[in-house]
Amino acid sequence: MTEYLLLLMSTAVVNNVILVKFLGLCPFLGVSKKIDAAIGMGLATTFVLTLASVATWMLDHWLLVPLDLGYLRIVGFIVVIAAAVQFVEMAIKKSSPQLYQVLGIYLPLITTNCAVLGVALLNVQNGADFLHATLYGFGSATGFTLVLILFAGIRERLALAAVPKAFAGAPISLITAGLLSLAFMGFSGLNLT
Amino acid sequence: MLAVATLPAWLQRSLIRWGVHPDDHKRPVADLPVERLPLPARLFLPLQQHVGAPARPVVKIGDPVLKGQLLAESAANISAPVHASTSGRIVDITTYPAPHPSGLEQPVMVLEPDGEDRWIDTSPPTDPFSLPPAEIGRIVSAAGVVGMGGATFPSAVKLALGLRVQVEILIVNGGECEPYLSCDDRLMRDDAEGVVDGIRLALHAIGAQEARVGIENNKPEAIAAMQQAAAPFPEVRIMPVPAQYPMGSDKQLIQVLTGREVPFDGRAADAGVLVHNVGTCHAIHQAVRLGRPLVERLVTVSGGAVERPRNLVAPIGATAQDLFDYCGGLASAPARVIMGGPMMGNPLATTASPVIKGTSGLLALTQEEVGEDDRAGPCIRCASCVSACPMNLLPLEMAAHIRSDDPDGAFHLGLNDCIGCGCCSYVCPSAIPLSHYFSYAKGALAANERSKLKSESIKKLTAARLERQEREAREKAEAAARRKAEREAAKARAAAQANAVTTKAATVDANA
Amino acid sequence: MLAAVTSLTVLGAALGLGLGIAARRFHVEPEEIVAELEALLPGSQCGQCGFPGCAGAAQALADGKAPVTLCPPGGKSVAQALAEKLGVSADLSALGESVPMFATVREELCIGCTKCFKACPTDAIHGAVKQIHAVLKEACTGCAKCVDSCPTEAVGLVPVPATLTTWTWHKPGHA
Amino acid sequence: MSTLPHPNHAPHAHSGVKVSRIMATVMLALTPATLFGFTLFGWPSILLWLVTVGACLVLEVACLRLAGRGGPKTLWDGSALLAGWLLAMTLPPFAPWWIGVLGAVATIVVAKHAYGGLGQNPFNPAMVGRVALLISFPLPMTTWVQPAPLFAAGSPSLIDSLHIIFSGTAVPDALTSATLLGHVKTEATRGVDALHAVMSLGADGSGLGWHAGSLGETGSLLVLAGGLFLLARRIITWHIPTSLLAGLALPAAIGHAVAPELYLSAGAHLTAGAAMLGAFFIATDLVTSPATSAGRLIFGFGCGLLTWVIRTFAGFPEGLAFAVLLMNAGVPLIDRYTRPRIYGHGQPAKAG
Repeated sequence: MTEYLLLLMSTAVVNNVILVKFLGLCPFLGVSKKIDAAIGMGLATTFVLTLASVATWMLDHWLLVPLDLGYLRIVGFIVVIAAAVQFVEMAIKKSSPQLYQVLGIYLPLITTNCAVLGVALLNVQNGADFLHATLYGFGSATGFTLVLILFAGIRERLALAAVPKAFAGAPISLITAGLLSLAFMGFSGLNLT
Repeated sequence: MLAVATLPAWLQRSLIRWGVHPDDHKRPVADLPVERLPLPARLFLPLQQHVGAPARPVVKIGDPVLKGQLLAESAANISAPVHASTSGRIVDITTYPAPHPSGLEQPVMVLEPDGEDRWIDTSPPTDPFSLPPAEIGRIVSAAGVVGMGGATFPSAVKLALGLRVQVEILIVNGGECEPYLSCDDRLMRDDAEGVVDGIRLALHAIGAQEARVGIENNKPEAIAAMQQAAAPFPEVRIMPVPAQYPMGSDKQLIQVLTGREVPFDGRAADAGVLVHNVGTCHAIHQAVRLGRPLVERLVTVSGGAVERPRNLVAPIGATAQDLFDYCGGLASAPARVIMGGPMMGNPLATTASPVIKGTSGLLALTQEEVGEDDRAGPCIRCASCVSACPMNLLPLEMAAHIRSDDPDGAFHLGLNDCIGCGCCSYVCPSAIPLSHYFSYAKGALAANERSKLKSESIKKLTAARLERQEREAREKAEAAARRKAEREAAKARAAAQANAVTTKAATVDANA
Repeated sequence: MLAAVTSLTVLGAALGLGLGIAARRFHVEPEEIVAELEALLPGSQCGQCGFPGCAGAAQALADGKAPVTLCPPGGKSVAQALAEKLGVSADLSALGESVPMFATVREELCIGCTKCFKACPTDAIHGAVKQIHAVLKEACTGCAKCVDSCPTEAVGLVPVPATLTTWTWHKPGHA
Repeated sequence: MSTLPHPNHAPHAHSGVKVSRIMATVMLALTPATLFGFTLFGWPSILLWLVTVGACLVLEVACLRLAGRGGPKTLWDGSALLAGWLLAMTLPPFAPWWIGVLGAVATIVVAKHAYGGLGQNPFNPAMVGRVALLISFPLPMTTWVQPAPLFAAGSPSLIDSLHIIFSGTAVPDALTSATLLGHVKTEATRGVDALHAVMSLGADGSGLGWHAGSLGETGSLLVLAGGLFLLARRIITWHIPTSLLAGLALPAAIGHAVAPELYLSAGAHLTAGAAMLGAFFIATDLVTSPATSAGRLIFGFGCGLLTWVIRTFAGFPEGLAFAVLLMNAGVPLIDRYTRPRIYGHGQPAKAG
């Protein structure tokens, strides 16, 4: 039990997918202008990432490894992830038009969210078992959501601040992301045992 | 919720978590006897001195009038009549600078006093308490009484509402929390009996059981006088409240005296209370007992730039300049001239503007009193404004949205709940004009609303025009069709005749 | 080789089939966005935006061919409403502080030709043949169609004057 | 009759409180602890303080000029001076001059003026400076010295000090020491438990400050006094200091009660490191803390808790700077979800 909790903590905070592994930067900068959109994006990503971790684990262990097709891993993963995202998009469009309006064009962005593929590949690299893979996906996604929402909060405030012209927009967002990353370095070496 | 005013005095202060403590600057003016302004050469009586529709004139240029005579009648459900402030002659009906920061002109009647100050015949009822409540309201309405605290809402409309919705408590606002102002203080000290009588008449008019008079505890003389005057009447409770700006705001006084809150989308009556200012109660007393309409009022003339500050009884329509002149003129060039108090009062564009029914004070403030005219600095998010705001708003966030051209964002944060008390601007260490931002945004949103309404009505007009054009086209087409049909018919007839002829001929032929 | 081709084919086919079924099941009618946009526009069909009437403008907006600030008579409020509907951020600075205007007829120049009368999309100009025309302030959108139609240049646009009820405080720092 | 000047909106009165006065009061409250630190660590600490504060002021002027807002008023609001001062309070007293200058760059240029200057920055400038230094230059940032009072035998003279600060002469080995938190951390990696680690350092009433540390660390009691002064002057409210200290002391007390060999006591946590400085002067920074009372309680508690977590479990001996930055990042969210109930509304105003 403790082990799984630690795994969650470690993937969410210490080895944060955005701030430490630098994955998923496009949605991090793209969908962080409004807190509401960030929350929606975070939830959708959490769902997809967990789902993708599970699906790719199954694909890897039940198809690619037995057939010795490791070289097809990236292609196979991309296909599975793209299909999962498409499915989620359709389901959301039907079940929650409001959420769909909020996420809008960003849902397809999850397809190309390198965090999703990255986490799936890291799972293989780590040789994780099924439960570990699922938790790793979920923990990474939680960390992604946490940082995305924090960042969106700051950006909403920055939108009202008198940022100098030279820094306004993307530059100040990147500086902020850097400072956020600096703050998260406080967790480095976190050892709960 | 708890009614703070019912608790011991030492507890009250610590339970009120909003507001500010400006220097009150009330004395020595509050302790000086009231003087009467001599009649000026001309009086300028605006047709609109109240919330609602402007009054409609009933006299003509050149008409002689008596003091208290009706000059303009109430023109709508929410409106109030205007009476002559003295006897004399109407010399003009024109436009004149309004007591308003814009300095725009508004319609006025110009009255030239004859110096006799002769009252019109009055016939007050002998026992007003035997009259039906609605009748009191009618007298008050005819006397042109409006909220004298500055809100200038027609008082009779409020009384009628109170009677209709079964208000339980009448709140009487003797807070007078604005610095400098002491006209209500003076009124309570000098004619507490009149005020209490007005309160009892108002109670009768709305059918409420209890009146609570909130008076800030920096006016001990007024509290004592009112307590003495109210002693025979248990239904009138005098309740001292902490001196804390904006205690004299309706919503805050209701909260402190009753523990109730006025719902954001409702009126005081929805909380079972009705609020009248002490000045208004006094005006009700004058109207009902003496039959005198509202033609004069107490005005505090004060501020560092005034030579001899004092409280004056001034006729409605006297100009600000008349009052300053009587008080020895302005000693130095004032930094600001204000109608009302320094926290919420409006700056005047010109001292030619007249005193109206809602004028509680005329202040000429020096730069020293106003504080440095600093350019606003950046917000340091100290949240002083948050703790000062009596409505629990986040002024700093609202202003940030407005500054970034997002008044809607401020609206979602509660811009419409802002009562404009100015506490936020008063405490801001960066001198950010927060209240100004909010007035601007409220104006911008109102203008938006107006343009939306206009575009809707225009849409209707356009639709009507299209329909008209279609109808015209249709009618034209129908007419054309009719004509064509007629032509066809005629042709057919002609053809038929010809046919008949031919048929006949054929028959003939056949027969032949 | 065969295993790789087969497995990817099967995988693709299975997922494609799944998505196809899902697309059927979760089908949603495309929104009637054009109609909604048209409802937000003033509907005076004045043509100042350069599109054929408000319906054309709505179509152009929906296609992303026109900015939300396209409607001069609508001003800021319409631009904001459109931006909200379309989910884009409006650059309202492009509109500037355009003051509301209305048309006036200079009586000494008016010949009573009724051309403006016919051009007005909101019936805001009243009068009759050979009579001086008057403008109803409440109905005028300031679209300037009448200005162009007048043969004697008797019609002009003037800013709507502030009154005590419409006067508002200026924005702080922008006196 | 006279026409009056352009109308100004109400109110036509002001409380007289100004930003520059707030900053000056905070600096006054910081003075006793600073002077104590100066006497404790002598000339090097004074020189480093001067360099850091001076660099901050120079950079502030430069940035304001660049931004075209170079008026004297914006400089003398004192915010740059205070940020530099706070940064200097958290540096090792014998650190070389470039530490102070680079810290000032991170503080003033990156954390403050890139965002538009005073009031616009989401992160506490002094803590950005400190964290950037700590991560970039771990060695000089963790080389602490024993107290070497001014004019005491064995203390560096002014000349020695100039060498230490400006020409990179190594600090005499005899003087180097470790802070309590740093010592416990290094001992733990060697398998020595917290109780023995504390004893081996010979902690003798560390609250009195006679031990290694930064200026702000050694003068904890004086910092506390300064903080109470600020509370009395109503510059800060009680919410953040109280909740921060509670957030730090509660888990520490529980941990210590469960396993004293693993966890330091609450008392040690409160007096060690930058706890007091953080609680009263850093976390309470007006610009980067929440605006509502409830938000301030959450913010303070979070700072305290994260400080304890980082001190106890993570790689750095002192975590307050990280904790403050982490909570700074959450301030917009905290503000958004702790909006007070508006008068007359059943519920807080809907999110905007």
